Amino acid sequence: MLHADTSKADAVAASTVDLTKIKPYGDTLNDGMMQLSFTLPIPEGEEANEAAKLIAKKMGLEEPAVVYSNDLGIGYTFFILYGKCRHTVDYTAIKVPKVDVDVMNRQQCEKYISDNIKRDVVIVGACTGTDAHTVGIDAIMNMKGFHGHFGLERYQGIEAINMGSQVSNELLVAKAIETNADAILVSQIVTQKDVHITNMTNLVELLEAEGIRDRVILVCGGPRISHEIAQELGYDAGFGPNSYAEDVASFVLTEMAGKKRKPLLH
Amino acid sequence: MLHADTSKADAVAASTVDLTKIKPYGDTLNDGMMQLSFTLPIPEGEEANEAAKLIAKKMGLEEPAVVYSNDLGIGYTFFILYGKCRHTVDYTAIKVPKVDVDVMNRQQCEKYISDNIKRDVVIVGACTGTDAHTVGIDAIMNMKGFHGHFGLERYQGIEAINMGSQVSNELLVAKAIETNADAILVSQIVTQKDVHITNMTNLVELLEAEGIRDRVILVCGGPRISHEIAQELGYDAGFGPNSYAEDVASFVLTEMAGKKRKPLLH
Amino acid sequence: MKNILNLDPKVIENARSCAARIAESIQTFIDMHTTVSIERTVLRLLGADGVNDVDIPIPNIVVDIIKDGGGLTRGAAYWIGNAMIQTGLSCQEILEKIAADELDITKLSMASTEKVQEKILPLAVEALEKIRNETSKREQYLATIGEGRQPYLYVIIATGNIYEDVIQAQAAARQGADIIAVIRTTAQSLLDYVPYGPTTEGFGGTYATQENFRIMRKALDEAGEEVRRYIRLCNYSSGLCMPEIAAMGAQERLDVMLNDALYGILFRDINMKRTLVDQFFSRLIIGYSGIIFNSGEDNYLTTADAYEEAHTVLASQFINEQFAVRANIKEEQMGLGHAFEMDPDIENGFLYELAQALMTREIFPKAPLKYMPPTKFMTGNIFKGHIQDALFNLISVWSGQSLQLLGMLTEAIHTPHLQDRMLSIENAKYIFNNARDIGEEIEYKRGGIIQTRAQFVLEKANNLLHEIEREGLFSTIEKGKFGGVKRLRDGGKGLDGVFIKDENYFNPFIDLMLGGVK
Amino acid sequence: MKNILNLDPKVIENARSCAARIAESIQTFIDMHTTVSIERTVLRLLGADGVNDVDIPIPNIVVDIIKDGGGLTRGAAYWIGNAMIQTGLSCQEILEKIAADELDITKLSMASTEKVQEKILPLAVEALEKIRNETSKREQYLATIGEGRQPYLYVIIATGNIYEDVIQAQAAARQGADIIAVIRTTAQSLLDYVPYGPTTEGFGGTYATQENFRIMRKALDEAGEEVRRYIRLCNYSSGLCMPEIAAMGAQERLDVMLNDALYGILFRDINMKRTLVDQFFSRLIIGYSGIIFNSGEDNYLTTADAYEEAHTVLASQFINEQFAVRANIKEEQMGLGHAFEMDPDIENGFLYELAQALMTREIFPKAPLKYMPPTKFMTGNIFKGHIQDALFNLISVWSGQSLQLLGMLTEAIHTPHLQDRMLSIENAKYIFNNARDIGEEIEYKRGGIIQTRAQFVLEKANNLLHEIEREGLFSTIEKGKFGGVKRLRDGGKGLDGVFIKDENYFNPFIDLMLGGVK
Ligand code: B12
Ligand code: B12
Ligand SMILES: Cc1ncc(COP(=O)(O)O)c(C=O)c1O
Ligand SMILES: Cc1ncc(COP(=O)(O)O)c(C=O)c1O
Repeated sequence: MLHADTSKADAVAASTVDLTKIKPYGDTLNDGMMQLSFTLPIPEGEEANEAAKLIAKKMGLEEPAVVYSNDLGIGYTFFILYGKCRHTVDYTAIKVPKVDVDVMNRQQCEKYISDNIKRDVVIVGACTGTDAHTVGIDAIMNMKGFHGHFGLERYQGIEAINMGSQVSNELLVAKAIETNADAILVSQIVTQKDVHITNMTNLVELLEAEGIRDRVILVCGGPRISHEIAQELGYDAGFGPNSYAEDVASFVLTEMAGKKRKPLLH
Repeated sequence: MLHADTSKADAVAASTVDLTKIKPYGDTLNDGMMQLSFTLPIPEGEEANEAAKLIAKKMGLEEPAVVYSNDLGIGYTFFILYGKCRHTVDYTAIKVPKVDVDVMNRQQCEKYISDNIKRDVVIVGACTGTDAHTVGIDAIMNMKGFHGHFGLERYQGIEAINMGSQVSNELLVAKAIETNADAILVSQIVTQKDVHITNMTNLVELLEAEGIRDRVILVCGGPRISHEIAQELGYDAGFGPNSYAEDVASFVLTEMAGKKRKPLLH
Repeated sequence: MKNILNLDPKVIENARSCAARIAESIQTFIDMHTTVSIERTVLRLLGADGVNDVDIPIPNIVVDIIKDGGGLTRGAAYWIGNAMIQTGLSCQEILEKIAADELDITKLSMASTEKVQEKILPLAVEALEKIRNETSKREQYLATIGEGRQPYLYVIIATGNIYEDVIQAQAAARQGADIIAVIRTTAQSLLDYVPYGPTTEGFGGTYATQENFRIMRKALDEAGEEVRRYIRLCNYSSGLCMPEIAAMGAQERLDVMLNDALYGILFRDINMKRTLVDQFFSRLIIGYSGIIFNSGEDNYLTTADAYEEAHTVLASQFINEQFAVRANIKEEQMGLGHAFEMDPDIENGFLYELAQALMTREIFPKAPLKYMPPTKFMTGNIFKGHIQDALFNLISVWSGQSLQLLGMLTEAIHTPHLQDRMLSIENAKYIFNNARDIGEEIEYKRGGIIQTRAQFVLEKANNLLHEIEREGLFSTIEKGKFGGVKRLRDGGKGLDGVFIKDENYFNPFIDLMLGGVK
Repeated sequence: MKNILNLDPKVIENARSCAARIAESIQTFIDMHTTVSIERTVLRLLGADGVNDVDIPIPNIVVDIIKDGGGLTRGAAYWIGNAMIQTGLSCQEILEKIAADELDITKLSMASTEKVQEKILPLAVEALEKIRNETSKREQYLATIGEGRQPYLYVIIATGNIYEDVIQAQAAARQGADIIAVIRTTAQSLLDYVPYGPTTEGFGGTYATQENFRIMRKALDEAGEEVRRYIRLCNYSSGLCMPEIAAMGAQERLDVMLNDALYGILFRDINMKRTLVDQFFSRLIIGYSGIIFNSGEDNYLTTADAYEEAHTVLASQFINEQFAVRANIKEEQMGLGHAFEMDPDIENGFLYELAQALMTREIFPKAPLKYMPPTKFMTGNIFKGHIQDALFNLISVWSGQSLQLLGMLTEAIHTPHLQDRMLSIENAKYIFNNARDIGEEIEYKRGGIIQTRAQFVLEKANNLLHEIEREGLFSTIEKGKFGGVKRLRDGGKGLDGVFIKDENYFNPFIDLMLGGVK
């Protein structure tokens, strides 16, 4: 009667992760637990909860539980649901394309220019299309920089021209040609209805039409930009959230030193 | 140049819902938008984000976007992700088993007893097993009730015996026999590791072993109980969150009047 | 709330009178000018509407003709009135003929200004009467079905499709919203015309068109009757068509309009002369029609630091107040803007935000202050975002804000989804009710963090105002004092639409509305 | 914080002395009794550990033998000491022989109490020295690596598997937690023995075993050294083995223990005599070893209404304080419990919660108050839950609470997942930092909602205490005054383990610890 019903026999260390088959973790390895929230265009009620669970099951969630549901005022219902994901992913097989460069700090960049490039580097940047968000491009280009990281304007040996926001691709290309730019920086913050894709593709087409795509280093950035997407669109590099001037400068300088490009003007 | 590029031609009313193919709604019908959060047992980084997106893709989410990720301190990563679900559900085909009874209020229940049953109805209830949560069963049985709905004790013609919490199934069955109960109410709040399933199954087995399963109305309730699960476990009805005494009373009384059961004692 | 922060009334007075002088000096400039957009507005008020067969709005066609004929400096009203006299046709008939290219009104012989005034005045009075009808409808609604309690729950709708907008707006009303702001599609502010008809495509917002206003107004009236609470409608009187949209808003009974020249200058690179002149006429309309305007100071804090630059917000509020006074706007319609935008990592940031909000309320006691949510420091972490919004809501009910633009947990991700809006309304309702009377309950330590901060910000704002007075508003903007953004006085969009008025310039509405004809 | 609520010091004094009389009258009862669990504790302190081949713990075997031999009323220490004298064996050897069924210590001839005392005292002193070593280790850690700032971030871990618990506890420490409470498996409190060894299966918690304590203590020391912050460990000295677990906690350097007879009576239906007697001895140990105890008043509000029954919490805190005083516990170790449990729909509920928290702080100025999060009104709506927790955190930093048991957004759903805990720590860190000094900044309107509420609750608590004094604590509980739960004095579990002490009863630890031997 007094037997302690603990299982000393199983008193083994918590099992180790199999990286080829990772699964969500709630409070036990591989329990698969996930939280979801979503809305369905059907009225609140038990049938609605059932519909929510069916969706979850189709997604591969086992034991889906609707923990909250609420009418949204127009016969639609909001759900919070927990369930156990049965899918696994092979983490060891994942390869993410990344900007492949050793990041130098400002001083190192400046030294790199005087050692390897031996002339001023011209960089033109803008937030293009109808996008009016300048904070991102300013963070990269303006003197002040961002989070204590100075912007490109501050770098000796770099001439940084920030055209601001709502700049048309035509104007940007014209400015690049006018200043004989080595690199063009494009910022895109608004991504609704994929406006950024259309706009960024258009810039590449313009540069190609002018026959100068391979004479400039073309870089884009923004909170929803990744290096992967940048490459898909034909850019040389893409920078996401929390990028700093030194990341971009390091890339541009290394790239310039590596491939000798024909300058835009001569 | 001044052309208003609005599309008057498409100025049709927002499309109507096809109930045979419902999909999550973000801000446009059938956009499929869902929010997820979960943890993966892999270190923060771009590969982790990619793994999160791969899981989402396997779940049938298109354009998955990791909008936030954060190290959890032990080389695991927390993600918040949005994506567009491609699954649909046929809402019109959903049938949820429900306690099938016209709910009467207290006065109607009392009248029903004096009109149809013509004797006192005995109901025994408890929160069983190791579960110590009495608030739920108290809400149903005690005088005071819950949210302004009086409990069964208050009903004329009902003798309500609330045995409290941590009651063993053996004790509950013994009490039911002793009091010649018409119905047994079981509350189960703790559901961790499915203790409630084990415990509730055990009660049915006990009643069957005693040969009295069909002589009592067996009802369960709790925040994770549904009528469906109750029926699967061999109960006559199950009540979830926000149930009140009148729901249970209506069910028990109608059931008693319907099927004439042999009393436990005689 | 009586001097709970121990602010020096003399400093407030000093700042206010300094702002008055700043506004007055710009007013002199304003009074000398008109713009294409003002003249199009005059035409709209006189009944111009619709587009021609290539979708050019009638007001644009007419104004362009007058401009090309070199007549804009006399005012469009003169040319219409003159045409009526010369042709004997009605105003509507004339507009139709111009659109059909059957009449060039700049080529007719010219009556005297007095004659024209006589002809136009009845039409103008009639136009204002229509607006007053809408104003009465609003008053009637308020008197019958009533309204929500302040702080009003103010949410945005931004699907891009007016019909989808309607669904979401009605949902929001049922969930508890008091004000629905239909966000305008990206960059409409840069269009020098107002699109026409109902629209179903926009980026991050829906076109502001008169038909869209009408559709939404009707939907909200229905919803309001259902929930027994008048639901206010908000849109933007801002950008190159600022006064035209104000007129549309007045005609369609909008209740709140974002209206701030400074916003356009700094954040849309609209020419400062153009938009300051436009702003005056739009504010006249807004004031006349009982609309609450919202100024855009909150935006400064998205580019400048909210802790460091708090005083620029206050200085701008003082100036905006004085511009409003000059346009005959009542204090009760001055929705001065400010925001909860400090870095959430600041120790005691909550106290600084509280100080700012209490101070603003104390300095503008009757103004229906518009309080904007955290946006800049919102991240993809929707859980943390939701509590940032909760603190914002707490400060709002505490300091007695009026228009609470609800924060969305998904601010850094997408324009609000249906469920995001529900959660944000729930957030505000919970906090407002749970801390309803906190403002009445609490006093502030003399010389404590809160009082000291408020006094400091007021002092700095006063200094800035004096600097602006010395420097002139135009130069101040050129130096980047607001929002850290520099704009040149002859730069930006729309300067070519500004004209110096003739001595014979005629615009019936200015006097009528300034006179406050009721 | 000096009388910011304008509470009447005389009422506080009156309530406190009344509680002292209530505790004193129970103390008379306590002093006359011992229990099986107390005697097992004595054995544990003297070195009894381990289980026999059918998993029965040695302390249980020995006490059962003494009890069956009718000797428990003299105290287990007597029988061990006597056996040492009679057999010449060491204490350990005797315990081993009993376990192996090779010796019946109740059948030996009996030495005088004095002789036995002489034999046992050195062992008891040595046992306490071991505990003091742990206490010094704690002090040393605090002096070297330091600790987090108050309110401490206190989180629960409840995987049921000690090794999984360790992973999550270390994660929590790295995320910023200051205190880790390992939740105990469902219903362990009803076991009249303490399980043995490391365990990997539990329901909604992990077994409290000495080995599990050791494993977790080691893990937290490691984590603490890494994050340069001492991480406190918490478990339950509660249920039928209350004093035994206190002893284990003292030996394994636990820092915080939930310990409250009232909780066991009301929520676990443990017999009131049994657990009050047990509580005294467990508190002696707790006090001696520098552990902070946590009382369980917060639980009342899960069954009773937090607004209506707020005064019962305060009354119980006064009583718990007096019980602690009688067990020689310093104020700095009195983690009196209370909670943020009012219905979130109450208008001005935030003000009432604030009043309660400020009042508690003011009445128990040095106590490391334990503040419990919203649980009862948490729902499956994790988003709303997260902001309920945010308001709770705000009140905590505002009113200077000490141990902040962090609310979890998933409270109504499951025991915390790894990510839930991270979000709750993030919530607390944000609010604590962002409103750090708010308590210093703010004063309360005389006669306002907050002051009036605090005065009212104090007054009612004082009345209740006087009623309890008249009625007796046992009858008060029988009437259901606490948490709305009625319990009979001879009902519940464990009464059969209570014994009236002999005049020769011997327990070396009571005097040693009461004397405060250091
Ligand atoms: C500030 C702000 C504004 C300000 C902009 C002021 C200004 N001059 O920039 C104002 C108030 C004017 C504004 C207006 C609008 N905004 Co806005 N705004 C924001 C807000 C709050 C912060 C953006 C920001 O400044 N982030 C800080 C910077 C430093 O981060 P960042 O841009 O990501 O930049 C970093 C990296 O991405 C990278 N990077 C960025 N660009 C580049 C370029 C290169 C070359 C490189 C290497 C790196 C790089 O480096 C930077 C530093 O690390 C966001 C919400 C949020 N919290 O994110 C919404 C947000 C971006 N806005 C939004 C919208 C829709 C609008 C409007 C279109 C709304 C409307 N219909 O009126 C308008 C119109 C503007 C327009 N046409 O673009 C949406 C976009 C939705 C989407 N995904 O498409 C957001 C997400 C808000 C929302 N939930 O609706 N906005
Ligand atoms: C109050 C409470 C306690 C109190 C209980 C006091 C008491 N005497 O009841 C105390 C503090 C003692 C407690 C302790 C524990 N609790 Co507790 N507790 C809660 C809490 C906060 C509220 C539950 C409640 O009272 N709800 C209100 C009632 C009215 O709702 P209800 O039970 O759902 O009942 C309604 C319906 O379900 C239905 N219903 C219920 N029963 C029945 C029966 C019938 C026949 C019918 C018809 C209808 C019906 O009708 C009711 C009215 O509408 C929940 C969290 C939460 N917010 O839900 C956690 C929670 C239930 N507890 C939990 C746990 C794990 C524990 C412990 C086991 C923790 C531990 N390891 O120590 C302990 C031990 C208790 C035990 N062995 O059971 C978990 C359960 C997790 C799970 N799903 O398994 C929860 C969800 C918290 C959490 N996130 O961890 N708890
Ligand atoms: C005064 C004002 N006008 C307009 C806007 C935004 O609209 P747009 O930039 O499309 O004019 C804002 C944005 O917050 C504003 O504050
Ligand atoms: C004092 C006290 N002891 C114990 C517990 C819970 O543990 P159990 O019921 O398993 O003893 C609590 C719960 O909050 C408590 O407050």
